Amino acid sequence: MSDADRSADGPTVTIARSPIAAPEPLVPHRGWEVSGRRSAAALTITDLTPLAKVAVRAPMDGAVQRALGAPFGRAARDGAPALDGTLVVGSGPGEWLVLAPVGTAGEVREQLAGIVTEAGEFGTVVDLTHGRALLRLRGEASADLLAKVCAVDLSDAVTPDGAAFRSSVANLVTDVVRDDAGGVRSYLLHCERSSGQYLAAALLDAGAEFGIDVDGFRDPGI
Amino acid sequence: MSSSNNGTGNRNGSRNGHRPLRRGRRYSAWSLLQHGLSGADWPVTFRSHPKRDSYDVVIVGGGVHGLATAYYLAANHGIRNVAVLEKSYIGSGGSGRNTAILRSNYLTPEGVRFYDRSVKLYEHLAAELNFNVMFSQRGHLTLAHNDASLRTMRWRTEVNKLQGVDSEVIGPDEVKKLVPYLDTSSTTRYPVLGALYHPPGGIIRHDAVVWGYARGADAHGVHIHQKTEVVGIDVEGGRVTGVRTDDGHRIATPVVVNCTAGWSTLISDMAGVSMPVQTFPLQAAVTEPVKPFLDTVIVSGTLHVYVSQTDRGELVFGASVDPFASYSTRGSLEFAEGVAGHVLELMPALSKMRLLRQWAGLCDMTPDYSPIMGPTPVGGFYVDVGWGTYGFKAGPVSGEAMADCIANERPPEIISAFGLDRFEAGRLVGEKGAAAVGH
Amino acid sequence: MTQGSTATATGAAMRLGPQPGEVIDRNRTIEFRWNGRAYQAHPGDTIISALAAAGERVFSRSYKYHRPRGLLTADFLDPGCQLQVGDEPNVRAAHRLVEAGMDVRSQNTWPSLKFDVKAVNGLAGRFLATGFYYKTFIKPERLWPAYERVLRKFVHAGEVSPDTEHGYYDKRYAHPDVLVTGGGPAGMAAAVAAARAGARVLLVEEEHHLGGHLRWGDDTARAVRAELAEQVRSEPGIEVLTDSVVVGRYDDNWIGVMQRNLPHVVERLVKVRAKSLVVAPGLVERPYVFTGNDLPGVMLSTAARRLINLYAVKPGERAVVLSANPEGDAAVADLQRAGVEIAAVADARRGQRVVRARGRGGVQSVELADGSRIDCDLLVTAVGWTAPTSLLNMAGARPVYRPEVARFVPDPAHTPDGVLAVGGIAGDGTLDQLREHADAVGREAARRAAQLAHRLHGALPTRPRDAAPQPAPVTDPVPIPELPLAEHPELFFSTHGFVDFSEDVSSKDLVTAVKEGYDSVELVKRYTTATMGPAQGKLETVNTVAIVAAATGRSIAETGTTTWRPMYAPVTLGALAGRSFEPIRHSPMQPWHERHGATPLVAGQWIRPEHYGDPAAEVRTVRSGVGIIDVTPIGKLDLRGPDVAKLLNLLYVNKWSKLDIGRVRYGVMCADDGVVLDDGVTGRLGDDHYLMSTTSSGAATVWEWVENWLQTEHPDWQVHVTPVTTAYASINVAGPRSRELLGRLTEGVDLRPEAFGYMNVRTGTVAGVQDCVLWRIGFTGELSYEIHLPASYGLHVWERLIETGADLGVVPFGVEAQRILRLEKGHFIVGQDTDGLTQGYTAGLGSLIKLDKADFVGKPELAWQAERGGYPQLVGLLPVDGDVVPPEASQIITGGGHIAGRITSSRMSPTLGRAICLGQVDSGLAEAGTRVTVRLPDGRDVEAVITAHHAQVDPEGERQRV
Amino acid sequence: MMLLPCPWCGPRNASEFRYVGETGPRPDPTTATPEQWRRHLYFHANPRGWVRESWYHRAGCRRYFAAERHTATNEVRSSGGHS
Repeated sequence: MSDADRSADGPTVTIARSPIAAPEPLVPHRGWEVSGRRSAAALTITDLTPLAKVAVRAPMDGAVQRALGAPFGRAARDGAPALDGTLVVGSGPGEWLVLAPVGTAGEVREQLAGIVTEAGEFGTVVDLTHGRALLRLRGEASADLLAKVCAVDLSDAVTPDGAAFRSSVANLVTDVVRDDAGGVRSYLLHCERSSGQYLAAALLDAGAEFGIDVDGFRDPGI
Repeated sequence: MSSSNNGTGNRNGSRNGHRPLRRGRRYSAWSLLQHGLSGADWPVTFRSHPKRDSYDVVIVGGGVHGLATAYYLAANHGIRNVAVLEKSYIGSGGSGRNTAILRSNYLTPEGVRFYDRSVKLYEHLAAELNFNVMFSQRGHLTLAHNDASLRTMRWRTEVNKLQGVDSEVIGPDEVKKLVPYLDTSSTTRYPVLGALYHPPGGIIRHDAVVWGYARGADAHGVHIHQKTEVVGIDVEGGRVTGVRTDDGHRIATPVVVNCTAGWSTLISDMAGVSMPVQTFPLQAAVTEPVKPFLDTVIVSGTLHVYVSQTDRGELVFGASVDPFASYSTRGSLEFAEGVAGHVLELMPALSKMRLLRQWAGLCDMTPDYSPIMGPTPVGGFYVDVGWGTYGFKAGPVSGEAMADCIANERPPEIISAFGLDRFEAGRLVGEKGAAAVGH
Repeated sequence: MTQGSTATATGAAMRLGPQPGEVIDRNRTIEFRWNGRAYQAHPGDTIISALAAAGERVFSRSYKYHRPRGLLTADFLDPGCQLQVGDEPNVRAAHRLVEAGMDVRSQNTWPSLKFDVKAVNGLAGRFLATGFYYKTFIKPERLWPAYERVLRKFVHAGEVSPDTEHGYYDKRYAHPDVLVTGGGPAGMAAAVAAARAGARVLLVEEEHHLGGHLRWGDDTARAVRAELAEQVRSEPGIEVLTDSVVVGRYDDNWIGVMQRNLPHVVERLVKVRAKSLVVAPGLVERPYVFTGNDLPGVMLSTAARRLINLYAVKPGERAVVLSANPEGDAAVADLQRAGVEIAAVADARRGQRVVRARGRGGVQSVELADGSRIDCDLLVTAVGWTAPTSLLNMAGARPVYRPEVARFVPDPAHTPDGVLAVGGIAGDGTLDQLREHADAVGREAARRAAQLAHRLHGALPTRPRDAAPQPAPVTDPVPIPELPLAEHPELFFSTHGFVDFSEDVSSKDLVTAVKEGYDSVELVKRYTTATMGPAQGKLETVNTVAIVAAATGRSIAETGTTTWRPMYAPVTLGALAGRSFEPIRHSPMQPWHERHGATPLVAGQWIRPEHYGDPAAEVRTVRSGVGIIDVTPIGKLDLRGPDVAKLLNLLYVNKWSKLDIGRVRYGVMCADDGVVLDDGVTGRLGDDHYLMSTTSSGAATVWEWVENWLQTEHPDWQVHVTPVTTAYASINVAGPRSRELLGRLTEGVDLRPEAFGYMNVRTGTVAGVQDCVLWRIGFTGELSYEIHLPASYGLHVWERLIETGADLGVVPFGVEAQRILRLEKGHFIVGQDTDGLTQGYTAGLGSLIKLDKADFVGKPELAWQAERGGYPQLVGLLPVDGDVVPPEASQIITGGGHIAGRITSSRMSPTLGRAICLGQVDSGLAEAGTRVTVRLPDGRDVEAVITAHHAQVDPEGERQRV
Repeated sequence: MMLLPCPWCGPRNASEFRYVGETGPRPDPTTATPEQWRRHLYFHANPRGWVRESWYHRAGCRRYFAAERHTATNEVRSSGGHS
């Protein structure tokens, strides 16, 4: 979008952008500029950066963990009742990342703060919506693709559905969640926002032999 | 200290029954021709001897440092009743595992002076030892890929020039002229912004240096005991009295010199001297030969790689030390992957060359990337250790300085900055700044 | 050189009729070029089999003596069959399959393969003996470089082209339970057994087809091959990689596999973490050492059998066979069947020996030990085997020599649990015995893998907590039958001949080396270079050891082998490098910078704008109006918890107990050796909430360092640290009109100086974006605000600042302008104005360091530094001639060229119109007003004066406080 | 490549970790002599054998932990919390 396209007057409309270049067509979605491209390929990559992402820190194996429902290493959708529609990822020992629909970060943060307070433990909540880039790989070949850039064993014996781990992906520290969708193998990957474009490009390159394609953003919740 | 040795008296025991050596048979084109025509055998280069019960000096470690120390003790100071104890074969440690790069373009004045002396000794070593060590002064380039390393190159250059050492910072175009295979375009991930060019640097035949010193030391009466491991050092009343070896010998001696790399902590521990040293593997690798296309030595500190091409056409690669301390010399796949990736960043046309062999040596790293040389709190126990990744470059000057230190019982000026006491005194050497762009 | 377009394609003079085991496709013919002439081949042919079929027998010239060399092993190892193919050097032409249009050339020949001028070296051979380099060219010293240039011309190898494209190479990881290296009968049987026991198996075969030696065997052998191959095919748990080779085994069964036959990529390195490794490389046939053993026409029995059975190529017309084993006998039968006349069979088991081969350009006759001389064009030798134990050695096993079988055998007692051996490397026996052994080993490998998996996977956090526990694996080891070792006569050499064909090292050279005192096998290797060539010792090592043993009077067992090191097979740099994975980082404003002509600066992983055309103009605009800079890479740590102040007091040299909410403070961190580590400002946003900034390059280090203090020294402190560097886009709005610009876009923050003073922090809305953090700080020395805003809105806010400030003349400025501004202001940069030994007081931090704090990191060393005095100091300097900017790193010298300091930063100041510097100087020179001499890189000396402040512009700091 | 058993994540490639090295207790900064302090900073046991050392799981859980490793074989026999 060139500078000339902008109007100097009129109310300020804030536009949020993912760090990952989006293929045409660009469409607005709840204040974000996202790709409206649709792909029917067997292996796809989707930029989910607009989703809300809130980090929680609290003692491992304590009341907060019980409320969130996901221990370290696992992701869960059936966490606290207040967190309906979210995916709670046990991303570190005493560390969680809660993924939620676009635009809900504020509510989720408050709900989580409530959980922490109720637990009576030393815990903190930080909104990282703008701090992380988030991608979904979807397709049976997604494990073969990941096996080109990640040294962790992707077999069911080690990382079954619901597994969450942090490791090096294409030489970048990346959080990976095995999150099969509709019986199809799928992975969520998130990394520091500033390296999002790098990670997406590396995955597209590694996926070329499997016919990977970009599927634009849809708001399926999480 | 004076020599108690009878000099040349015991030289007649040559195993093959040749006439006694006079500093060995001279090597020359003429003698080569004579031998070619007559078919006669060459004399033994270095002999084995039975162990004596005592020596004036016992040197632990039969690499270039130990052998050079022995050679200069005999040649410069007349101290000939010297034994070099080597647990494997001579040159089997760092001396035979390094990438044979020589240079003197260090960062600190004391470092530059020291290594410059070493390069000077190397330049005349073939003639001194009558053994062609094939010192090939084809120039040494340290590439800068960012402002910070370019600044360090300039720093080194300016210090070098003030010490009379030939160094200059050159631009990408001049670099390209010296190394046409290098990708000097500005669009690479690590563009070449310039380089520290050091014409006296180059490569040498590392084994030949070991054998040349061994032959020279042998000719002066030094005993070289291979396959002899030191298992204990006797200390009485704060002074060294002898060493014990794995074949059950006890050798009495007032002076023990620790000239080991990779094992310096273990040997010093035997004398009760603790060390500010951590041992790390340093890996290297060699490719199959191709027709020579690379004259200069290329180093990139940012990419942690150095490359040279031998007279046999092989490319020799090295990198920084392994990421964790270890006594393992097994080598790693990550090293091979990393070095190949970085070489191709620099010279993308080499992707079809093949890596043939990789190996590792041990480096004793000190907190300030500078050696530890001279006496220790234990009387008669000297160290010449902590060489990090620079040991081979310093072989001749270390031998010369350690011999001086032992003969005169005090460290000569050229190594005065490198004493063991500097760590507790908080007087670290400033070479730390240049270490990131080493080799 | 003749152009092939005019030459007739050369046909197949030596091609036999169809053979039962052949791998060529006779129905198709392809054309390629050899030294400029066109040749024909069938798909499935190797380059060498096609050339041999056409009657060619000389493929290269040797290293030192330029002797003609032909086929020896007819496989990957063949030392005389390394050729240049297009721009690829040293291609193993007896392994590489012909492709249509290949341009194949011989290496190391001048002017041609048939007439090689350097062959005169052969005449001079007696003078080029062992170690001749070391013995000559010593004096005069000045001539050595000239000699060396000549030596380099003689290098025996192919060429690399500077135009070679870096192809698409690739990598992947694999986690099989069992990795089997070698797809011969034992490897296949072991793979099948392991798979049937439930293991996931990766089976790797170096050749193009599974089967090993069965492929060139008799009908029975081929039938067994077909049966085993079918079993492999029908096991879904087995993945087969052919034309692939295991290059090395590293710690914890980390194994590199080079895969070569892929559609999408040139080559792929598979990095395997195997739970069990089954080593099944078979045996390598050993050449025999005798005079003339390198003549074209002398070949191993396996080479002759491969040529006949796989490629239907007749190896010669009239043959002598030296046989010590059944393989040699089988070669006799194959040769007869192929119509080769058998002139003589010398049976080594009955003491017969070959002592010499004669001929020019190829074998013409052979002499036996009994003095008989037989005319022939082919000599086939079958004198024994070498076990290629490299992978076992890499796993720590030392092979032991067994004289009764004339080979080194692995010692299973010294092999780790995860490594097992099958097939020829483990022992001999009938095919049934080998299969039975491999079957048991395969099952045992699967059992051990399952045990290890149980141990490793049991407690993984990624497995569901409520999942059924994995079944306990079988614990009883599978009984493994003993493999017999077949007796074999010890045959290594009869007369002097070549030991290392690629290095041109003869047995005479080895003996000479021993006599000269190089009397251990390692010294002999280094002195002669035997075993150091491209075959990596697989052909040469045992003969070398045998000859050294004979020369020293020691046994072969006492002599021992040299160390086998990775690579097991040479591997391309392209495959090792794979795709380049070098993460880079961009700020949200990067698209704008690119559109507006920013010159990119690579700063670690970040790509940043260095300037937008004219950095000096950017500086002037900041000093007079307003500029904005993208400072997103500044490290940011979100600190929360009741103990943050304690943490800050520990990490910074200054005091933090009394920082009010809404205030920011500058701090410096030193390590425990007192050396300056990092600096930055930290602000207090709430009761228990702080935001810390670090240098861009120090962000990761400081975070890990903070975690280290918290986790290991103070695990009881309640602090949570979250790195938020890229959660915020950071923009510094700087210049006298920055308040005015920001005022137009900011809501909820009172920007008036009395409400929002210097060194304060506020949160509010900027350009409609909520939750922005605004710091009023002044790295540039001007009134300025650093805005940290939610990163997704970075581009939006940046563009709004540019648009809104158009009438104020707002410009973007880059890193270079910032460096100048900060130098004018005298702020030092950690790592540029300080180095790895610069302690706090040297950096001029005396007023900041609070030695009265109970403890902080680095305190003892800093206290001793203060007490000691006499340290170098960071100072401001003004060159007397203000037009001369001494380049950074210029040395400050005193009489006699003694170094007394250096310039650490220098620029022409656009504000002052003169050169300004920071530098470190010895303590005696640090006094304001001292004149020092600066040696410029061009050798000139200039004078500079030490100034009272580091800052040359507004040292009192009035401009930033307005 | 050595497999390092992270007490939190399980066995991972050594390349995911940053080596911290032998660590001893920090001497009391108020009473340590320069010699004691610098011995703490600079000296190491550096044994050829078993050593207790500290690692940081940089690409994983970001936890510091101690492990006992044999410096010649790289075998790791135990790992656990820090100290």
